[in-house]
Amino acid sequence: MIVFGDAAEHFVLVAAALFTIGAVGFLVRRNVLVQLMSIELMLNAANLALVSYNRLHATEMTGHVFAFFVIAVAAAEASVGLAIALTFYRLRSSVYSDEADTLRH
Amino acid sequence: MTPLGSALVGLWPYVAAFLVGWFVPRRQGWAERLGVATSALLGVVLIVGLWPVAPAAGVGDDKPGEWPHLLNLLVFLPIVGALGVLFLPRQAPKVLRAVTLAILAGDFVVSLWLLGVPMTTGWHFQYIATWIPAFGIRYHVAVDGISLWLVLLTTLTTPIAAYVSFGSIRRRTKELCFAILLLQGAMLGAFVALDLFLFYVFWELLLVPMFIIIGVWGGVERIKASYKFFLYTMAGSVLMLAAILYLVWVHTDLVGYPTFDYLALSRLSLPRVAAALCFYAFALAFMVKVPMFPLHTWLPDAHVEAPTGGSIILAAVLLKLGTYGYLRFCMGMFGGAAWQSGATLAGIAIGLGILYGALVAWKQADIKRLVAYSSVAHMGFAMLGLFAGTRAGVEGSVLTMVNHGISTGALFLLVGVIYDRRHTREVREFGGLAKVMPVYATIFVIMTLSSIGVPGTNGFVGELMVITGTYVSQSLGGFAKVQAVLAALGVILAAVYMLSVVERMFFGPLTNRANRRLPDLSPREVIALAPLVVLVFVIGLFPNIFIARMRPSVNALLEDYEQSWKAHSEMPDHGQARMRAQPEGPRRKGYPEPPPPRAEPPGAEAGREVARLPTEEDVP
Amino acid sequence: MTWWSTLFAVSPLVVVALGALLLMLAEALGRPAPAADGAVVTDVGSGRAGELGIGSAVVLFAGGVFALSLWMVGPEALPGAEGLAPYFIVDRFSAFFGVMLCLGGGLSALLGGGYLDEHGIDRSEFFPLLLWATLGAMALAGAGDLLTLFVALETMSIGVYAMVGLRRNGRAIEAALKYFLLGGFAGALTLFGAALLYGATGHTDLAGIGASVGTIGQPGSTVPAGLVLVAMALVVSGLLFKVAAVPFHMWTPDAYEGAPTPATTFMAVAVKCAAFAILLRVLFGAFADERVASWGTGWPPVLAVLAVATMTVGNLIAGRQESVKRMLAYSSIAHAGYALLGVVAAMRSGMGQASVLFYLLAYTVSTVGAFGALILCGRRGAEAVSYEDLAGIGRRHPVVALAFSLFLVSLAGIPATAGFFGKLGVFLAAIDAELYVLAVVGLLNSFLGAYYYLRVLVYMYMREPSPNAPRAVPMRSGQVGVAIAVAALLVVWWGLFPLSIGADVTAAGSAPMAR
Amino acid sequence: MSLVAHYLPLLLVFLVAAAICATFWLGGALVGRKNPTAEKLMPYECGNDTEGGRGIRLHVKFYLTAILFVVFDVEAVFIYPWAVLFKGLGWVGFASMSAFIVALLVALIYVWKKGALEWET
Repeated sequence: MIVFGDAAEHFVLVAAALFTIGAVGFLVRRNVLVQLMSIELMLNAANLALVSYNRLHATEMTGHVFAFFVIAVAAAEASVGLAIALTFYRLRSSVYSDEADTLRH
Repeated sequence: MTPLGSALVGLWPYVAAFLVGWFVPRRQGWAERLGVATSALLGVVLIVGLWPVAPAAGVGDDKPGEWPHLLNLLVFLPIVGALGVLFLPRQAPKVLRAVTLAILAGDFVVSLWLLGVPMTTGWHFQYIATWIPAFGIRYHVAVDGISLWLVLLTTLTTPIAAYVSFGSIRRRTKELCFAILLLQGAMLGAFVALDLFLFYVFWELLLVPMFIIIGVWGGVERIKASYKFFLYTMAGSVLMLAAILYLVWVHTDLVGYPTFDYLALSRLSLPRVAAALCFYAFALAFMVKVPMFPLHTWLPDAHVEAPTGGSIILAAVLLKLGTYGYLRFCMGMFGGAAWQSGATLAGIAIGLGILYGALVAWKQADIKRLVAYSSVAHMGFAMLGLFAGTRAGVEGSVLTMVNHGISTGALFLLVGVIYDRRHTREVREFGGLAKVMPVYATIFVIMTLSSIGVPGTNGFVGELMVITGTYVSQSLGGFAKVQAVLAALGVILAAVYMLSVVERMFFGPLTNRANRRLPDLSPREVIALAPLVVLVFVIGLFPNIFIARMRPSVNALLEDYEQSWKAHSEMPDHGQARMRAQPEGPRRKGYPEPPPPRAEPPGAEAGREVARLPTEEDVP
Repeated sequence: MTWWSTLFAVSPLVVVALGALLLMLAEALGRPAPAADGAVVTDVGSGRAGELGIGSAVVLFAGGVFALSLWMVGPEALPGAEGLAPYFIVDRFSAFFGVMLCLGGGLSALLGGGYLDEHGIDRSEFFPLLLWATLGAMALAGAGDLLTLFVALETMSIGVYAMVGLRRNGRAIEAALKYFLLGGFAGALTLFGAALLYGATGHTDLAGIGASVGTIGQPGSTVPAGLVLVAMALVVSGLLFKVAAVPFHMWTPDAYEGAPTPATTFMAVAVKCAAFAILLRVLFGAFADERVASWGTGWPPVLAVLAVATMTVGNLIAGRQESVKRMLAYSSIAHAGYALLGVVAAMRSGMGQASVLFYLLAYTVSTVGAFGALILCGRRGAEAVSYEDLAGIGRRHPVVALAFSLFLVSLAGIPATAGFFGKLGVFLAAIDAELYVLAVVGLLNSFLGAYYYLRVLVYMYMREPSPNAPRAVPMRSGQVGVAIAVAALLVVWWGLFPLSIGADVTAAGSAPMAR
Repeated sequence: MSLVAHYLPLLLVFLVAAAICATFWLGGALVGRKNPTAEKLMPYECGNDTEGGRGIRLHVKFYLTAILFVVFDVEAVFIYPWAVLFKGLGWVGFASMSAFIVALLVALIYVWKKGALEWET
């Protein structure tokens, strides 16, 4: 059952689990901050997958470099997201995304 | 004798007609006299000038004296005029009206030129310019003996409609002028286009101004009516576009280059199933316009809500686009499928068009709605003639189209006249109108007789020809005779409902006090109606003027129709399409020539065929 | 001289980036000192949106001119352009999108210049955000590697998230929040898909992935097919979020409605076009192998279903909207459906990609024009939102009404406008690919669409404003006027002579999608 | 035995992870006994009695600064590898990194001039 003949498999499995937890969390929870965290979790799961896959394709460092970029982008995204969430909280006194329903009519 | 003297002698019939027209109306003002006199003059001019002296059936490829830009002028004069009107000041409605009428009159005069050449077999005043060469789209216009009459009908009725509209519509004159001119250009374009793409463009283009005319100046329910009008037509034309694209694709497959040219595409023989599908896609688009049951429900609403001028154009011209489209495109390109479906469709045209239309019309309390349903019945006749596919049937059908344009257009105008005075169209509001409005009553009765088809009027000739054409039809099979009889029943029904409404409106005691002081027709209305009255009798008494000019074209069309039916019956249900041979002679003119061999497209990889959007270099 | 030619190859990006930096400095240094009332970010108006709008439009049009000159010179002839591959592919495809995105972005900037001041929104960071987002979009169109794909995608998206939430009111922030959450989720999906692709094939460049995918099923191949399929699904789903295809369209109406109109325009135009560009690159660069790209298996049948669902749902719901902006949002969903139809057709028809490009081009100019006209239909401080607001515009503002009609007619796909040829090309491609049913469905949908576009015309020309509505002084703005005029010109020009750019579109569409 | 089957474990893990999420989440909601008292609902604050409302707000400046810190801090991640390979990358690397830092600098100026770094007002 060991696909790659290497311990990379286990890390990838962990990454997949993290990703699933993030995705489920994003879909299930309605707290904006938790949703934000779930997205971060998904991104980090991808990072973990990238880095561990790099073991398989060890001739180059592509996976690691990719992960670096993802970290930077994730930070930028998180900051914009936090800013939006904050403003939302200030205007609505709520952090629940299902209270964002005024646009529906 | 001096030249002037001889000219005067030569002109005596016209002078006499004018004088008779001048002195016949008693106790009328000069304007009415002038109108009647001019109409009489016009009638004589029509009869004398148009009497076919030379046999028109000759075949000539070179047609000297045909100015190639005539149709361009005809189509683009109103369109350019419409754009020009946009730059005129809104505050000067008189100028706007005058300019619009001048343009429309000019267009009419230009269109008279079409009568000046013998309508031999083939295409006349043909003009071809490349437009989007890579798709095989060309600007290709021409008339033959069939479209000729529809073009003339358009150029005649639109100015009348505009003239009438200017009398009753006082707001947003600028938009009205723009819409009418654009509509005129689009309608003429649709009648003369021989490129399917060009036809489609004009066909869609004319929706917008008509939509605006109904929606802006219409009655209470105008917006609903204008939507209905637009969406019904659009739904049909979308399917037509699909069929057009399919045809172009098949052509490209077979011949190697795309073309939208009608003459080229009409040579395609599709496998039977594909042909039937394409036929119905086209036929649906046209039957919505005609309209044929059960696609007719937009028509009464549109007619009732439209302003008088809009109703006139709608009845006189727009509906003809449906029958014309069926004649030109369905019969011309899918002759086999049309032949096959003819019997069924003829049944629908009779049962649900002529008879149902007549019965529903009978029950209407609103005069305008009644005339609208009578339209359904009349157009049923026009379609029946086409489905019959015989010479008498098709000629009668074309004549019926013109007749319907004249008499129903006039009836709508007359209904508009009474509506302007009383602001109601209920039949029971009226009675004994003949006493207070004698001229109005006279013209109404004339138009009614024409609509019923009394001998001596235009309606008689058209309907008689359609019925005889149906009677002898081969393609309708065993039921042809029954169908002819049933159609004749429709004429009787028409007499019943039209005469009953005339009786209730004009004769009997003048009961309603509100009708006591109604003024008779104004000079404006007389001038608008006069040419139509003249035409009723000219067509009714001298139909040969019209039929002789359309006969060569109808013959050629029916020849193609039969050939295409033969080819169709040899085709398999599914499989490869093929091209029929090019017809010889003048009808051949205007075919696209095959393109020069095309260079290998850049970027084509070895082993993989790279199709691509065509470019300017692929000029066929 | 390779160095210079390399610089020239990326000059559109460089110009936009430098312009964005300069604009940021100008915006920050040129503004008045922060107010003393303790607000960290002041909301006191400086009214400089006009200048900044023109400035960013100039920058973007300059970028467009560089992209155009790159096109003229021919990217394939440039030495040194190859060196950037696969991270940024310099080819006719990316140059074409460079021109298109700069055009869309520049026109949106002009709209912004007119709009922000008029509505008293003093948030001039709109313009740097717009420039950076356009840069991201341009980089996205040229991305030949999953790394640049992700970075460019996020650069574009993050800018747009902020643009949506530009106004500090509940609706705008709500729109931004929704867009951000779903966009972030989509980005994470794409990224995880990318990670799995990397694991499965050992490549992050699309060409390498394409080659590896091609070996699936051959003896000696180590590429796991299941993983590739999962990864493909994740990546493509993420991109479909950005093009707003059903079922990933939920954010669209809210985000479009809550955002300030110029930002809506940018989203509808640049974001969607760039997303389609990268969708084409991914599908035909990495997943063009017939094992994953034939009618029987792989993405085409799925995308075909999504295309039909997208256009149908978009058109049906658009007809039921009471807000014009929301209607345009749903209509943009429907348009994504038509373009997807072209993408599906491109599987079998060589003209499919070109048809998508032309469709996007026509859609870009028509949409910019429509939103621009909508802006001009509003009045100071009160946007025209509902159909009622448009009542009587035909009389009050005849030129704008006429232009609006033109753009709507183009969006509806009525002949003699660019939009018609856009649709025509897509349907022809579908027929060429023998997807007759899809072509007919598309045509019927274009009929559905006519209804709600027509409704705007009805309100503009046939309804009178309700008597108690405030007497509106129609808005006038030179910048918006210019943007509308440019868009109208292009709509008519391409509507009458579509093949004036036919060869260009074909050349752009037939470039290999990955190297 | 196709390659798809090799990825069965992956699928299983996906499922297991989802199941664990669901179990804890649903389990807590269903099984847990709920008899809340005022005492229990009080936020836990290291054994001390709570002081003040739980909705105390930190000033928005803290968030702003934190966000800015994260953004600028993370950029350092690109400078490390460059520094390690400084010699190997040569002038091209230097030029690239300079451009990067100039861009960061512009961003810093932007933030500064926008007033986001003002603490005392």
